[in-house]
Amino acid sequence: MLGEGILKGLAETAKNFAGSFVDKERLTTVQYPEERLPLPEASRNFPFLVYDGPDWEAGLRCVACQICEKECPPKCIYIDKSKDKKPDFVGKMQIYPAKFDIDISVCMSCQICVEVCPFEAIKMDTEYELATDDRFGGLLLDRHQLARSNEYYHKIHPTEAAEVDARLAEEKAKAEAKARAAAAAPPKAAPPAVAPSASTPATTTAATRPSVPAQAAKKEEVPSSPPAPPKEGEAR
Amino acid sequence: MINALDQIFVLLKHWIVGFMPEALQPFVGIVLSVVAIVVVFPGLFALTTVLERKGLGRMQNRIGPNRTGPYGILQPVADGIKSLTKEDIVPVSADAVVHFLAPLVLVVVVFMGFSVLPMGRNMQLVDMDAGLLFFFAIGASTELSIFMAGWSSRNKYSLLGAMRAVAQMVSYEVPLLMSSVVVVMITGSLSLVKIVEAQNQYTWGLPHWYIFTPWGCAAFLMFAVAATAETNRSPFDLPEGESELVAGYFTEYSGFKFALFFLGEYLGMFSMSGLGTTLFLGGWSAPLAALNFVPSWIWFFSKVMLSICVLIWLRGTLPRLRQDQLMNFAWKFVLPMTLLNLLVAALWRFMGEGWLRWVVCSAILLGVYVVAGRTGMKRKHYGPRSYRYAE
Amino acid sequence: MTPLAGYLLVAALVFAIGLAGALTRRNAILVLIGIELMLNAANLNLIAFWRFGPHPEALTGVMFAVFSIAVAAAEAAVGLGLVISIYRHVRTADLDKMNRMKG
Amino acid sequence: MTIVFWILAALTVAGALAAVTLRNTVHCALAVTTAFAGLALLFLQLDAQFAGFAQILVYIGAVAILVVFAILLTRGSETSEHGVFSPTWLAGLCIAAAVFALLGWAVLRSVNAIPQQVMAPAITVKDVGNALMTRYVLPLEIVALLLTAAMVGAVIVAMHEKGDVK
Repeated sequence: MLGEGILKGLAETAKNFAGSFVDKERLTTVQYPEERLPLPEASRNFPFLVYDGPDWEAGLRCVACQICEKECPPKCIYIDKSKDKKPDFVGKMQIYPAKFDIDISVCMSCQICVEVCPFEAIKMDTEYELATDDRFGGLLLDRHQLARSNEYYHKIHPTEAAEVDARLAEEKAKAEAKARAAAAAPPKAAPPAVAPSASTPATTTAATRPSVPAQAAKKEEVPSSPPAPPKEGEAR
Repeated sequence: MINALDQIFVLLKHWIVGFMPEALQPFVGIVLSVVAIVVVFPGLFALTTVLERKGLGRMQNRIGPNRTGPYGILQPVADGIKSLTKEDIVPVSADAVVHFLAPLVLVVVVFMGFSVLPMGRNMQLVDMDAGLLFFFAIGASTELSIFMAGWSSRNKYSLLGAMRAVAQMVSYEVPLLMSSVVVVMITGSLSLVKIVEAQNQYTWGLPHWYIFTPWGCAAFLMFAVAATAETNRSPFDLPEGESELVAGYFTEYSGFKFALFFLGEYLGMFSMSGLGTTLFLGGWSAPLAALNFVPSWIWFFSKVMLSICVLIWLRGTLPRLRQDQLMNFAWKFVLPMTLLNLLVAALWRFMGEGWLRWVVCSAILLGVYVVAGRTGMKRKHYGPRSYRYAE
Repeated sequence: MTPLAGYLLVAALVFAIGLAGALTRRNAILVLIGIELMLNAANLNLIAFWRFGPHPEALTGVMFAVFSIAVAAAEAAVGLGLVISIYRHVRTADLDKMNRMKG
Repeated sequence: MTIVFWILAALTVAGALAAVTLRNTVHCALAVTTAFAGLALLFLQLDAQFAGFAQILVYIGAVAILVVFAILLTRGSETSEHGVFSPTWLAGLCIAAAVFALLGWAVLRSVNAIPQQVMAPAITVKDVGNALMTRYVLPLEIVALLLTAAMVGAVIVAMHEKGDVK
């Protein structure tokens, strides 16, 4: 009969209406500022720079190789190289970014900078409450504002950070073994042996790159790695 | 005491008017009544918005607004402040004068409809001889303000929304009138006060409301459908279908004018509910003779709010109709049924007292309803769409 | 001036304005509007005569006006239907351009 | 001759004047609605409740809507390049002025002859209904037939012709 469906529908909504008062399980709303859902581990929003150790300036992993600046699709990364050098995590002398700015209003959260970075220096943050009451100021974040500790990285992306740490530790161990071997064979030749490998970022890239697909079990890094080396080759 | 409570507003008005000089008294009396209407119904509007949002939320297993004030009851205040402080934008190409006039005309016209509704014993602004006719004449004028809004905005969505709204309102005005005419036939008066008085009688403690007769029940159902369409409520909310037309005819309105349209829409809903209550649900009369001690205006407003709740319930349940379904339903089903109902009401009138007329009238209405519902509203199965030029 | 004369003058004025509209406008719809105005002016006359006439209880004036309103509604419906139908043929609602018998 | 009458008369005449002089067709339609409303109020002022409400219901509720629909369907709101008045507008204006002069002269000449009932007639809507169903039942039926015929006719006239690809 005409109108049967309407009655059925009305009964259904009435059931929902009454049920929502009785059964708290029905209410799916999360009261946002007070309650929050845990973020999925793969969530990402805006890049940050990782540093090791207590001092953010000394511990920055970034060596100002400018690959991310070149790869960035909306060109929102601005890097100035430093004149002097400082030792990186393996102890090699590297230049460091004197200026590392990201324009937050331009960034599109594509994660390409993270994928191309050979030094695991830039990662994606999960912070999403970025609203301010200032419309035009504070859009260009400098390296101090971008710096986050490795512990923070472990907190937001535990699995990924553990992999990265393992990789870095392996690299460091390899470098140390190399240094030890160099020190053992010709005691005086150690500094020159280190120097060529550390002179350009590209050599380090070549050294690190192959280890990435071999080590990384994470699927998202595997497809992104093959296209990266040829590009670097062109850049050189 | 009970009588005083029932007539409290009337007495209050007389008391205030008593302070005025003789010459001003009729004028002040009218102003007081108008002020009461202009205060009470927007207040009811504020209440209804939060009720609607909470109710719809619960039907969708959500909580609804709960931030402003305890349980979100101050939400209408927040909405009001927001719409008052928002920038009032008039599109450059819009027809400024008509664009400005449209919301005003709508709200003024809708307010006028309340002037004939009896909201309690002796509580009506004017007891007009042709009250029902006045109500429909006023209701017909809202269409023009909607057209004005849609046309003056110079926006395709607005114009489409306005055309849809006007077409829909013109189509559903016919069944609306036809279903109300039945009541006039039986009562023998167009005055809404007389219609309520005719229903304010009791046999065995049960009221003589028209909804409790076969023709009254049928007329009430069709009146409800037509009134829902007339006030552009879901499921007949095609004129402002958000998924198709942004906001329909008031797309280009912002700030306070938008709020006026919103107010006009809800006031239209109230006046339609009030009219339905007056015609079929006994107006201000109590549902049981034993409950007559409760003031009459409480009954009127609780009936109106009850019908508003049903409208909200319907909105939470039914999906929007398509334009052709809407028109087919109006012209091919509701209108013939109202015409049949006219005949049934005449039959009822002339068959005299007794159980026979109940059986005959119910049988005719139910039989035709079932048959017409089976054949007339048969679901059409549309094949894949074909294009004449695109392929 | 008596009240009736006032109403009759207003009706005459509205009638003349309607006539002027019907005679001077190009658009067919506006010509129809002019005709509607003339009919309305006549209605006002009828009702004014009924109100101030000798036998208001006979209701002749009001009845005439009510029937005239009904007929005017029918006239408007058919007239506007014709305008739309002509517009489909000649793509204009301009009366000066509808000067051909050939469809 | 109350002040209400003058206000309503001014409203009606202003609406009618605007309706025939404005350039934009939709504005004309809205202005004519004002004139209709003014006339309806004049009817009400003349104690003809039923006629007044019927006027609002039919003219504002239906005819004005029909007119704006027709305007939009014929793209009438676009002002034509030849101007909105016909070439023979002067002649038309003269005829209208002559008609008004004649009517006005007739009214003013007979001002003393026309009747002056001042008492408001005690006519209710019920009386109108009774009269419609008794004395005027034949005209009522004829009007009903006319309206039906007009409706069918309007639908047929405005209907797409078969094979008309537009």
